[in-house]
Amino acid sequence: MAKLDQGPPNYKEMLPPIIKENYGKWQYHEIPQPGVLKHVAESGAALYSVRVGSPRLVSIDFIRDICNLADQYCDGHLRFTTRNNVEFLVSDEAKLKELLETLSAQGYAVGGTGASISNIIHTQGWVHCHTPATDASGVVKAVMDDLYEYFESMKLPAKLKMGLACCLNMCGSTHCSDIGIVGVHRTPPRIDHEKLRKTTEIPTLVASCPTGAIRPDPKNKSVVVNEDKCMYCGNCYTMSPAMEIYDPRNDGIAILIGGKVSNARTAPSFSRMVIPFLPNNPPRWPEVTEAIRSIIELWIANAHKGERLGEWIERIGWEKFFSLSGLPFSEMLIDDYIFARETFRTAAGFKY
Amino acid sequence: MAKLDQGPPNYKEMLPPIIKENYGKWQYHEIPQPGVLKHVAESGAALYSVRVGSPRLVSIDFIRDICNLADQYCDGHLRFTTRNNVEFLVSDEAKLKELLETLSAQGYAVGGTGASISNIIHTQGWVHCHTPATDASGVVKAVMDDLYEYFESMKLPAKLKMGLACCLNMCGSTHCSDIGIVGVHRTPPRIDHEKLRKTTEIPTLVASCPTGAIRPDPKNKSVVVNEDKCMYCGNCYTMSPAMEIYDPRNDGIAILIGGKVSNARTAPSFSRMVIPFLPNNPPRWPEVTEAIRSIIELWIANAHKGERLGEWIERIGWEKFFSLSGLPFSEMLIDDYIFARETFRTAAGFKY
Amino acid sequence: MTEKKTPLLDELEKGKWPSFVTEMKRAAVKSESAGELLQVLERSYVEHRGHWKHGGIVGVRGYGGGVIGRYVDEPETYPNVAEFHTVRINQPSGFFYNTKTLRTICDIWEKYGSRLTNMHGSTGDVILLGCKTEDIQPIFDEYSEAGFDLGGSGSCLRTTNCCVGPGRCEFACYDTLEACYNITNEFMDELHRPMWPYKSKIKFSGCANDCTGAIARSDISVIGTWRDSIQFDQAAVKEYAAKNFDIQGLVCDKCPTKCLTYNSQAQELSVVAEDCTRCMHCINMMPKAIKAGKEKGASILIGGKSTIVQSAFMSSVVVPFMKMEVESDFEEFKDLVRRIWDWWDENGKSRERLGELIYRVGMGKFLRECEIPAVPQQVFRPRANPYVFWQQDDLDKSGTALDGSKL
Amino acid sequence: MTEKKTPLLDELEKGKWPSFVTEMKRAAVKSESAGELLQVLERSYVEHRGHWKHGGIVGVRGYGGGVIGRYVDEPETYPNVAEFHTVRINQPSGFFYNTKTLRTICDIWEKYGSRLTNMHGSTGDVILLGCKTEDIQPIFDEYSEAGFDLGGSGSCLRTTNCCVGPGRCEFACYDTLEACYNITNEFMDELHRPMWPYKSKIKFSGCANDCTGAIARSDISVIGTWRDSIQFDQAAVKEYAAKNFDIQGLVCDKCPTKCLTYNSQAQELSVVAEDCTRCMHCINMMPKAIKAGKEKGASILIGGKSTIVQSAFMSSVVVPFMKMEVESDFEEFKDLVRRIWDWWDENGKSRERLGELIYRVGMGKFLRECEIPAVPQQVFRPRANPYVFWQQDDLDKSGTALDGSKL
Ligand code: SRM
Ligand code: SRM
Ligand code: SRM
Ligand code: SRM
Ligand code: SF4
Ligand code: SF4
Ligand code: SF4
Ligand code: SF4
Ligand code: SF4
Ligand code: SF4
Ligand code: SF4
Ligand code: SF4
Repeated sequence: MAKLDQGPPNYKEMLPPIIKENYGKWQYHEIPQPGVLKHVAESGAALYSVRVGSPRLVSIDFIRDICNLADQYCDGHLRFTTRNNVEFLVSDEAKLKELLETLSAQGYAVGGTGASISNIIHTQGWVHCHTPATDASGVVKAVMDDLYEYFESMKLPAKLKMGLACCLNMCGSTHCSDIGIVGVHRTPPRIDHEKLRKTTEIPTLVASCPTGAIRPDPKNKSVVVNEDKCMYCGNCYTMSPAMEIYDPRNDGIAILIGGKVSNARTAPSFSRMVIPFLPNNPPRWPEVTEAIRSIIELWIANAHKGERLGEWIERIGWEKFFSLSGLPFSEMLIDDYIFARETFRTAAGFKY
Repeated sequence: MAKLDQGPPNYKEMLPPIIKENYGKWQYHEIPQPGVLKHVAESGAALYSVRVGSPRLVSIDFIRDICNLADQYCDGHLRFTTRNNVEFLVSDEAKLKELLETLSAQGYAVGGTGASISNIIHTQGWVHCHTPATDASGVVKAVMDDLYEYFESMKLPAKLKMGLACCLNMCGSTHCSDIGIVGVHRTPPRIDHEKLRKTTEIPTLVASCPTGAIRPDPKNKSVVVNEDKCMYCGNCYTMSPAMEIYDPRNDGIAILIGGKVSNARTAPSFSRMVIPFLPNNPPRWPEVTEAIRSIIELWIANAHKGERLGEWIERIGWEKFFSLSGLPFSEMLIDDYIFARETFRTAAGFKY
Repeated sequence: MTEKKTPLLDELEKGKWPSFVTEMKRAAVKSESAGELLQVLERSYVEHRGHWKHGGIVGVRGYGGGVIGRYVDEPETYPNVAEFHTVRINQPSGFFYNTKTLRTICDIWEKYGSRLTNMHGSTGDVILLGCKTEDIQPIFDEYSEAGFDLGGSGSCLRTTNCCVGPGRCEFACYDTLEACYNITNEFMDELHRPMWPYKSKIKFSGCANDCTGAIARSDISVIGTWRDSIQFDQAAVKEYAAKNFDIQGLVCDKCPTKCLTYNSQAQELSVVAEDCTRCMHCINMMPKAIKAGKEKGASILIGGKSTIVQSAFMSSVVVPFMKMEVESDFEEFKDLVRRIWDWWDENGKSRERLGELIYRVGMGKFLRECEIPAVPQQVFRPRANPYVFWQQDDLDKSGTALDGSKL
Repeated sequence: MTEKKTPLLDELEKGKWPSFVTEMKRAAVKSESAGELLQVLERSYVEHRGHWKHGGIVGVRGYGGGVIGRYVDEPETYPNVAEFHTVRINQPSGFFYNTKTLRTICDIWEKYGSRLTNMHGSTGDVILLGCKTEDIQPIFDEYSEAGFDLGGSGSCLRTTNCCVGPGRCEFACYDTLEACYNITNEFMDELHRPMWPYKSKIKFSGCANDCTGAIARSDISVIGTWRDSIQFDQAAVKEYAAKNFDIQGLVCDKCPTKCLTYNSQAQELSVVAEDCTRCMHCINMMPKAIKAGKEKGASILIGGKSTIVQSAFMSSVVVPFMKMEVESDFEEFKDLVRRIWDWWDENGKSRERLGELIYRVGMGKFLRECEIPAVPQQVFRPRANPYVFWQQDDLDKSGTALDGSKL
């Protein structure tokens, strides 16, 4: 019988000796080159972390490969980052160069530190989820390929954090990212009345709709959707498999930008929609990669040093961002949900 | 028979010759002394406006008095300001000094220009309205007496605009004032069922309650109030005389500060509650006058030159304002209404 | 008249600020109702409560508003204020008066009323405070004869209001006085015959200093602005510098967009015009040296109101720039507000102000249905959620089986 | 295995970023389900739609979550992924691993699953992607034997997560790794047996840089901070200056409260400690010269979540400063979250996250009922409306006749 409630493996058993010895005694860090962090402890000990990009969706072969590298250069120790990158923990400076050479030879992606683009936090998409409006891994691959130069260098005005979520549930936490890529549905759910009668508790389904678009239809022992009220969130589909919402011709991607979570300088902020819809165009989603590249290049060309994407836009004003970027503005971009009011320009001061 | 729809008197007939001649051609202004504005036109003509405080609730005798003065010094022309002060329009510089002397001799209040406190926009109160939680004119008189030095001088960091509303309808537009004085009820309405049956359309009454606290009571042909949901806005009383809400022991005054409407430097902003309740203590409302004076003195002592009250507080942070002012903070001051969310501190950065 | 004592109110005759109690006493010398009002008020001061009731509808023939009915709660004790209604007289633009007009107001009021007034009400009217039901029509008749009209009350266009504007202010970007007068006259029916879900207010401010508080206090806020660059008189800049005025610290450092630069060597100012938000600060500080641009007009903002019911709302931008030309009779503006009022009238619930309606149904729908183009100036920032209402007709629905059948 | 063609996916093997397609193909060499997954995905790329369904409840004995049931929509065509469930394995704090542990994960997964994983899931788990219903229990049994446990799914405490913290970061203000481990172990029942209105998440970040994104992604966000003043090493400041690092421009000018002053003469920094909001910016810029204060702990913020249903919420401050001491077993924190969860459990509607509940019933009520003192740090600014819910028991009701009778 399995042991219940034993909890996760103890991290203490995972730490390399240098970390155990200098635990909580780190003094400062440097980034000697893109992808390499050097942390120096009070004791003088130095730990090198080599950050390697990961597709996140990996085979056990990949994991075994990195284990082999970690055995060879890191005495068997490595970690992952909160952005799904791999970090090789090198305590022996001598081995650093070798590791970097091996990584380069074997085609690993080294980078993602400092003022760079790191991995994109993302989700399941067409690979495994049931509500996606787009794929996750594919879009990420296309975007990261396109922006690879900014992963392996540190020449941006500041860090750029991207997230992708394949539906409005936003498992990729795109809502506070510098650039958020969000899969969106655009048509109301299609009701399979028979399935509904078999699978669904109608009151729960009705209650699940944030806009009150679903009404019970007692005669039919089913429900009706008021399509004018529906904003395609898919929450009803999460509650009931009889409310299918995918729609190949109309699903696609929205781009939200300018969010952050760190408190450095400015408060954490939500990402804001600047492109309401781009089509799903696999395998390389060119409309998406181009749109993102343009935004990033505009930021590079205009931001002050150290200014995150959203900080730059807030400084110049969103209306100015639209005029600089040439992105079309439309009523789609104006909030009409619960907290809309605070986004309205209740002031006579603005730029033309 | 009366002529219908003839509209207001034509302002053109009211303008003094100097204004007609220089209409739209004013070039700049100066404030030679508190209460006196000098406007110079492109033509070189100079118009002196002498601002005199008014209790607003005035007898026709008062109006005739100022007419006499206007005849004597202004060729019969004067105006009122959007803050209910009187402005004597002097086109003959020679008469300015005489007018000022006469005003001083007769005890008129001259001031309210530049970096001063001007008149308090206010309302009816116990004099004429049916829903007041406090008086209007009396509180204004008490506060202005106390702060008179700041009316007749221009030594504040910036303009200070006050408003008073005797109930939550806020006819005094206290919601965007540097200092707003608002009459508040604190107990639920008392239902006079008999009167209700005679006077009130129940569905309209039920719909009027913003928090849904009123339920129809068909048995009784009346309504019930869920007292836990009531926040004493008095909107039901506006709809029905059977819902009396005044309560002598518990009505009083709340103080909201830091609002503004001008767009100069910073966007217009709402006033924020810093004191949820002060008692009605007529005739001089000492708790109110003291509270306001303390806030103003704190502002004078700490603000940068040119900084409105709210601009100062936003710069230092509201938490700092509370620690500097010593005003007690409580959950009463935390928003729990429709737009509460944007007031929550969604950041890890703050002062202790 | 005022034989009865008012010890609490008497306290309020002391102090430097002019006293409303003194005014009430002056009125009471010849007006019994004013005398009784003092008694009622003294009692309120003792009891900490008001004594007024609203009541039946009072008014004048042909109008649906303009008079506020008011009754004392103990008519037996206070027979002279048993009925004590307010009459709202529409003020002239900018509150400009000649003494003849003011005296006329006094003379008529003396005949019928309490001798007490508010100059002015918070919306803008001349408030005639306290008269009997039977006198309302004669009062109106006489004022009408003398060239006055009633202001608004009830679910109508309320009395409009404007700042002093070109009458006496160098900052005015359009003719607020004429706009207010002309537009009020255009909408006489809307002002006098309540027919909407609730009240609607317009205020006209000549520039972004907003001296009428329009953005906070009116459903439709007309705020003067310009479209080109602010203008400098560099000679005047030098004069300020000569007087040791701190141009850098008090002006440039406080420019919200940091688009204003002071060259202290040359003693000259320059601006990046496209970054200026026309906030008025620098112009306010240096009125002799800095002026608005040449291409003047107004921003139209919508939705302002105070706290009841859904919270206070400020107006927000719907038309960033509109010419406000006397010559064209303000046609563009009138067309716009007509479209907006019609839409509100059709969609608004009872006692739902314009701002609340827009919030409830969405700014997008409002703009679409009132045929106002969406522009980024309307928002501080775009939406943070992806909940877009897509216009279904614009989509390719050829592959979408909405009846539940498989695609 | 992968005889079938995948021309669209093959495109994604090109380019410099590591390819998930390559990974899928590697897995497919030995796993039929991975091979079929490639087919399903290729079809999605052609058809622009997903092919997965959620379905019946799957799980292991004794737990209510930890496994996500998933089925392909055409089981006949894709029999090997007819059942294709995800198993969530709770990761070690900070995602630290030794290779032995990682290999154990691989070895067990090789026996039963698709050979595909996510390292890691967006919440933090090791995601084992794709197995059959019948294998779920054996998979769990073997992992359990090897010292692993399941993570969360359903209406429970979800897998917690923390930043690298004292393990490798000089900025950590408390022991995130130990806090995460200790607190996760404390709440095993809450993690494994869903019983709440909805999911609840905790994330631990060692400082205000918030490298776990806690404020946006967790109902309970624990963000390291300090209570005293930042500390300077002035010698190190001089070193930065010597390297021509722009201390004034890049550090002081960007300090949000302008409390940090650089004396370029002396090449020294000073701070007005009481005005510092501990935003981390200066420390980030000059890690050798500026350090956090000595009195360290964490701010507790509540309510973060993503968009469904009421919009995305960020967490907001409820306890400005709390000691997070290993020695005291994080008792204060545990007590707090227990009170909060109990309150949520009692008051929350189905599928209502903590932040939404607080918004619905009011922050004041939340604080009162969870016995958390109200402090100004909890808000950016106080309320703008006067709609205070007064505690009726605190008032003098002796004169208030609530039955409608006259006072
Ligand atoms: C390894 C990692 C923590 C972990 O436990 O895994 C980490 C590590 C470090 N972070 Fe971070 N951060 C990590 C995710 C984050 C996140 C969360 C995220 O990426 O989703 C954030 C918040 C993002 C946001 O604001 O939207 C984050 C915001 C920061 C910041 C603030 C940046 C800013 O100016 O806003 C700093 C400070 C800095 O770099 O100057 C920082 C600084 C650092 C330092 C320098 C801390 C230190 O002294 O060791 C580390 C190296 C940073 C670098 O790569 O340049 N870290 N850091 C995460 C690496 C993710 C990756 O693979 O790229
Ligand atoms: C007479 C009046 C307009 C009218 O049509 O009646 C008026 C007149 C002037 N205003 Fe005003 N303002 C008047 C109400 C307002 C209001 C509305 C209010 O008081 O409710 C505001 C908005 C208040 C707010 O922001 O909360 C207002 C915000 C300003 C400002 C912006 C101040 C700021 O920095 O925020 C200026 C610019 C300045 O003074 O530097 C201004 C500037 C001026 C100037 C200098 C304009 C000019 O060149 O003639 C006038 C003299 C100001 C003075 O008294 O120092 N006026 N001014 C109003 C006088 C009211 C009174 O009796 O005190
Ligand atoms: C007389 C006046 C106050 C004053 O002493 O100046 C006034 C008095 C009343 N207001 Fe007002 N309001 C007055 C200006 C305002 C303003 C200010 C403004 O217009 O700039 C506001 C805030 C701006 C706005 O419109 O939101 C205002 C917001 C209200 C409200 C709340 C409206 C809302 O949507 O939030 C009510 C409640 C209602 O309509 O039932 C209200 C209702 C009332 C009533 C009619 C209450 C009632 O149901 O009897 C008051 C009659 C008092 C009386 O005895 O005559 N009054 N009222 C002002 C009108 C005088 C005039 O015509 O010039
Ligand atoms: C696997 C994962 C995405 C990934 O690829 O990494 C994921 C996958 C799913 N999420 Fe999530 N969520 C995952 C992290 C998140 C996060 C990010 C986080 O935890 O930091 C969020 C945003 C933060 C938050 O909690 O709000 C997130 C917000 C949601 C939501 C919306 C919740 C809300 O209150 O807004 C749903 C909808 C729901 O609960 O019904 C959801 C629902 C789902 C479901 C269970 C959809 C469903 O009903 O079947 C997805 C199962 C996919 C699958 O095939 O396995 N997932 N989900 C992440 C969990 C892995 C792990 O355990 O480590
Ligand atoms: S974002 Fe939506 S589609 Fe993507 S994994 Fe999460 S729930 Fe599934
Ligand atoms: S998709 Fe969302 S808005 Fe539309 S019916 Fe379903 S739950 Fe309601
Ligand atoms: S604020 Fe309230 S009590 Fe005062 S005049 Fe307006 S409606 Fe009457
Ligand atoms: S006072 Fe306001 S909240 Fe209370 S019952 Fe009346 S309308 Fe409702
Ligand atoms: S709003 Fe502008 S134009 Fe009108 S009076 Fe005020 S400063 Fe002058
Ligand atoms: S008007 Fe305002 S924004 Fe424009 S230059 Fe002057 S201060 Fe700056
Ligand atoms: S949150 Fe702070 S302590 Fe944790 S890794 Fe990031 S910078 Fe270091
Ligand atoms: S931590 Fe932030 S607020 Fe404090 S001194 Fe440094 S930059 Fe300024």
